[in-house]
Amino acid sequence: MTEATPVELMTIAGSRLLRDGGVVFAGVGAPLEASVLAKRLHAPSLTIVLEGGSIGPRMLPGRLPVSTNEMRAAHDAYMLTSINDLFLYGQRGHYDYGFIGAGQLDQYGNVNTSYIGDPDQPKVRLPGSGGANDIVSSCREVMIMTRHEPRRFVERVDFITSPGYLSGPDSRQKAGLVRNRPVAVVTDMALLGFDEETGRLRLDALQPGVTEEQVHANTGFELLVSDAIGELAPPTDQELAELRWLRDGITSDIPRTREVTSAP
Amino acid sequence: MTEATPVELMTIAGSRLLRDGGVVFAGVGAPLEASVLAKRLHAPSLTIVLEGGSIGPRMLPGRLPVSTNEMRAAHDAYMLTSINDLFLYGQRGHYDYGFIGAGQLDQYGNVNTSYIGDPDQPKVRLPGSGGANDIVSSCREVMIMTRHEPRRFVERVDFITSPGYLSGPDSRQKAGLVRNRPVAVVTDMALLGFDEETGRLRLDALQPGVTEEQVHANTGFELLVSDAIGELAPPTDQELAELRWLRDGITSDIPRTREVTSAP
Amino acid sequence: MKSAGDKRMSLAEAAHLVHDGDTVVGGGCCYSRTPWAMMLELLRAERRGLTLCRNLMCYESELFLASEAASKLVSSWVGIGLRWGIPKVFREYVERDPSIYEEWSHLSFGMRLMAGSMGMPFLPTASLLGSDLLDRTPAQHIRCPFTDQLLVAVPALVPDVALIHVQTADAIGNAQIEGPAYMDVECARAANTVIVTAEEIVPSEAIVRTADRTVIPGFVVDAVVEVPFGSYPHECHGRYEADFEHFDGYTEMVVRDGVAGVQAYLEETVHGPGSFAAFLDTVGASRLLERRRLARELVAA
Amino acid sequence: MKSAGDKRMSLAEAAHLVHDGDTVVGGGCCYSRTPWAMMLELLRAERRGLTLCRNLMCYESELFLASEAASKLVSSWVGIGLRWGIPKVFREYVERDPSIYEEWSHLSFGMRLMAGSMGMPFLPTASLLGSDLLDRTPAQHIRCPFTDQLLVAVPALVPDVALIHVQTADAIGNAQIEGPAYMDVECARAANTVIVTAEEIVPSEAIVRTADRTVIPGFVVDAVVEVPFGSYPHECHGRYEADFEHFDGYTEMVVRDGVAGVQAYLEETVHGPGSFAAFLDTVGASRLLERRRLARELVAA
Repeated sequence: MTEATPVELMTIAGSRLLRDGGVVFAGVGAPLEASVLAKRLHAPSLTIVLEGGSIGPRMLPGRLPVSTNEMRAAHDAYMLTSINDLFLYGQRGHYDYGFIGAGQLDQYGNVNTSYIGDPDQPKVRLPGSGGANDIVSSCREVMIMTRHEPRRFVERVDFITSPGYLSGPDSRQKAGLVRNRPVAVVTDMALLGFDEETGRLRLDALQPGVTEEQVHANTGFELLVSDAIGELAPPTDQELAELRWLRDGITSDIPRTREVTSAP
Repeated sequence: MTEATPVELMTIAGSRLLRDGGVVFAGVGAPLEASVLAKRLHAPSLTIVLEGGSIGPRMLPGRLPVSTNEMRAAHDAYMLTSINDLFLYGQRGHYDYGFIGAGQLDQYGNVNTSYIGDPDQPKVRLPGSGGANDIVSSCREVMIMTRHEPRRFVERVDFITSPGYLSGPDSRQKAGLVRNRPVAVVTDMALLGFDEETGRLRLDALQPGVTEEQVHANTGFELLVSDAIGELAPPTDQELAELRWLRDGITSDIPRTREVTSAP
Repeated sequence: MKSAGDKRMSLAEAAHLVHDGDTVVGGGCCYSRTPWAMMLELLRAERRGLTLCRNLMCYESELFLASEAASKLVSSWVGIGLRWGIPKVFREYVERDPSIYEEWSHLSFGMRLMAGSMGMPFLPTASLLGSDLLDRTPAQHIRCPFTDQLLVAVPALVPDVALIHVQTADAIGNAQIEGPAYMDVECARAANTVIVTAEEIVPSEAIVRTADRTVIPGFVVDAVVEVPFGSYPHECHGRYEADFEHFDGYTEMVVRDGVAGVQAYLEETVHGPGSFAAFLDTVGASRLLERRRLARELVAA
Repeated sequence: MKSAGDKRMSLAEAAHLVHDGDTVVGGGCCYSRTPWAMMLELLRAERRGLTLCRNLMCYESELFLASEAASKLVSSWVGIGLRWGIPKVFREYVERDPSIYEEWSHLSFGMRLMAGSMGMPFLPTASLLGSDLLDRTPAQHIRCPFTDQLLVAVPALVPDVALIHVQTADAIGNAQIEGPAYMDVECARAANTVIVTAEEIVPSEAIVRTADRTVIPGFVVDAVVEVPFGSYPHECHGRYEADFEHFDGYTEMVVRDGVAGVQAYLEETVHGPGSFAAFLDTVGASRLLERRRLARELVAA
């Protein structure tokens, strides 16, 4: 088994955060891969929901979706519904986890996927919110997954597409975001949590082989630090094999766990 | 062919008001029968919609629905949807006609199907609005069908379940009812219209053999009178035979027109 | 977080999810796809002080009032159907004390459930404007912040429990409806607890093969009960027609004996038989099968 | 009152229902069930000054901008998919003048269409709260009249025209969708004019037999056009997968040549062939049939 890539480290760490029996609204890419991996390994009754209206899909290994709205994302779903319905289940409070990516994020977990630079004279136009703003406004526990790079982890985002703690818990409350909260940022270098008093990001655990200094060097703001920084367990061979099989559809030597369905 | 009963007279007169190609939201009973009759005779492309979510049904003769929500009301429909959706097409402005019955109505076309007497100490509890209030609030042209009896045609209804002109066009406008209007009341004695300046009911035409005096005697308020009162044409043998066949499912000697479908 | 596993149980077990004083909404419409078996089970379990809500109510209205299971009803219309008129005992109760009945229009009632199902505390509508219904409900005037149009805001209805009867569901609660959906989806999405009874429980594989027909996802459901003929004597689209003769018999009893007639009916269909299956036995197989035949004439397979 | 009769026509005829300056909404989502054939027809007909709206946009965004067919876009996300990123020419246009792009979140965009489809001038949502999106759209804060909860009101979107591609419709416009419905139903209900393209036009009898699968009623529809492979090179659920190699080719042209690449693509797929059918001929039958095979692997019949 070749060593885990940074994206694989991040994806596997993310998958471990999802408890069995929950409902996760996952964005395309690493969050979706983490969710599918969790479902195949330790969380067989996890329900994955995807933006395009897909509830409870099971992915065909080697044919992971390129967008969350296409047929690949609907494969073996329990329910295929409308986009509004899918989001409104979230607004009603039915989703335990919201799992998104981030173009740029700041110390309060605010995410920018709209404009780099001044929005009136932007340097770069990004793809936009899609469902991310809705996910962070509604899913009970919001988790963000992104590569750990200084250009992504900035003091203050240029544009708040998807609010985290804004400028602290009070400001989030005042803005009307009273029913849920951001809980974690998973990267290829670390697992970050939120300090509940300040709403600021805090280093909770390191990816295997990563130092605290490396994390700070790659973070463009002053990152709080947990009293007891943990170390994330390295990916198991099973996790890696399963993830690669999902992505590439090519079997490895490691025996794969078969998916357990919760239904009769 | 035996003579038309009062209800048959009313139903046939009502059916003639529906133009081909329109969409009619019909209440159960005479309004529904009038709509089905129109569709079988002069308005083959009339689309009937019913409260329970049925769009474009064709009734099975002899098995007309007893409520507008049941299987009989869904027979050969183009679309079976939810109740909210069905009403919201109306709120969006897609229904040309709303056709309802009335327990009690007054000179402004306000309908009461809730309480006879003081609503806080009622003499009689009636079934309620059902969809009637929504129909009169949304369908472009509202038509009401009811037997012509003094106890039904009262000076002022005890309770406005479904507003007509309230106390005149201004009051209707002021109440926010700006997108549609009541246009006709069809009874077993007459066809009534609305005076556009006062919003009051006006005698426009008499059923065959009925006198103006008889209408006034059966109306509990001062009914305006058209400059030129017309006389409704008597039911044709075809109309009567078709209506009875629909109701009873028993064929008569008169050849029936086969329903023309507008679709290939 | 609701269970994501097998939620199959009996009617009696499901009745434990409903507590005295709860606000309970029933699916279906009038005498169509009514969660009749589950409603009778609540009467058998002698729940008390419920607020029973349903878009159009049939004679369950007076079964719940006369047995004291419900102390309040919320609806837009109460009747049995053209042929039988308004339930007599319901009328008597409301004429005695109108405050036990909260009256809406069909759409405004529906918008209350839709608000609940959207996680919103209110929704706007153009219904109720100018009517006396507006004054007798918590609904309020509201103006559009963009156009200043005068509208009505209705408050969300978030029932404690929704009772839903469907044609098919799997063991984890994914449910499919044939024919009109009525307000069942809004009920299931708005309520905090959802009990689904189904004509048939099917393997999840069957649900997956027809996933675009699933209208209630398992994650909102708390209980799944297989109850064939679970709407009888009411109808279930495509499966069986309503038993109009049963309605005739019921109406006769109640017109003759009032509340005592309702009690006698409950003795005959609920307490006497002791279970819904035993009640169906008193009806007899041939009578049930005739209802299936009549349904097939109306709904092509 | 719309026609209740036969609405079948050609793509070119349907294009006459769209006028310069109209607000046009497209159904589907990103590269799924896109009304691609009809969109290309609008480009062929050289419509100008459109406002093009779609919940998630694919590279039609830059086809419409670069050809000057659209002067404004409204969406929540613009991209082709993970593998190809954000359309380069779209980016250049917006970076030059951000006012040509109005940005919403996915749900708030959806609630605008839902408001339109309900005949309401606004709807409330809990999305956009606290975000900078709120300041750059006409959305406003609103408080619930019952609970005082702070929410966002979004204004209705009532497009002049909706373009919808479905699997099946009848000649009068009753339409059925397989797989996720995306926002197509809201689009069709909100818009003043509705153009439906369908993989197959089926007899009304087939619609009647499966009436609970009909999601767009004929009375909202103005035109029905039969267009097999009408979403190609995008996908149509259950019928054909997207042509990712086609996307590769397109992206290569545009990354290399910018606006000129877009023009070249339009020449190749729109103006050169002269009709959608002729464009499909340039693709070739075997390539199309391979897309069908790939779809069957994903969606069991």
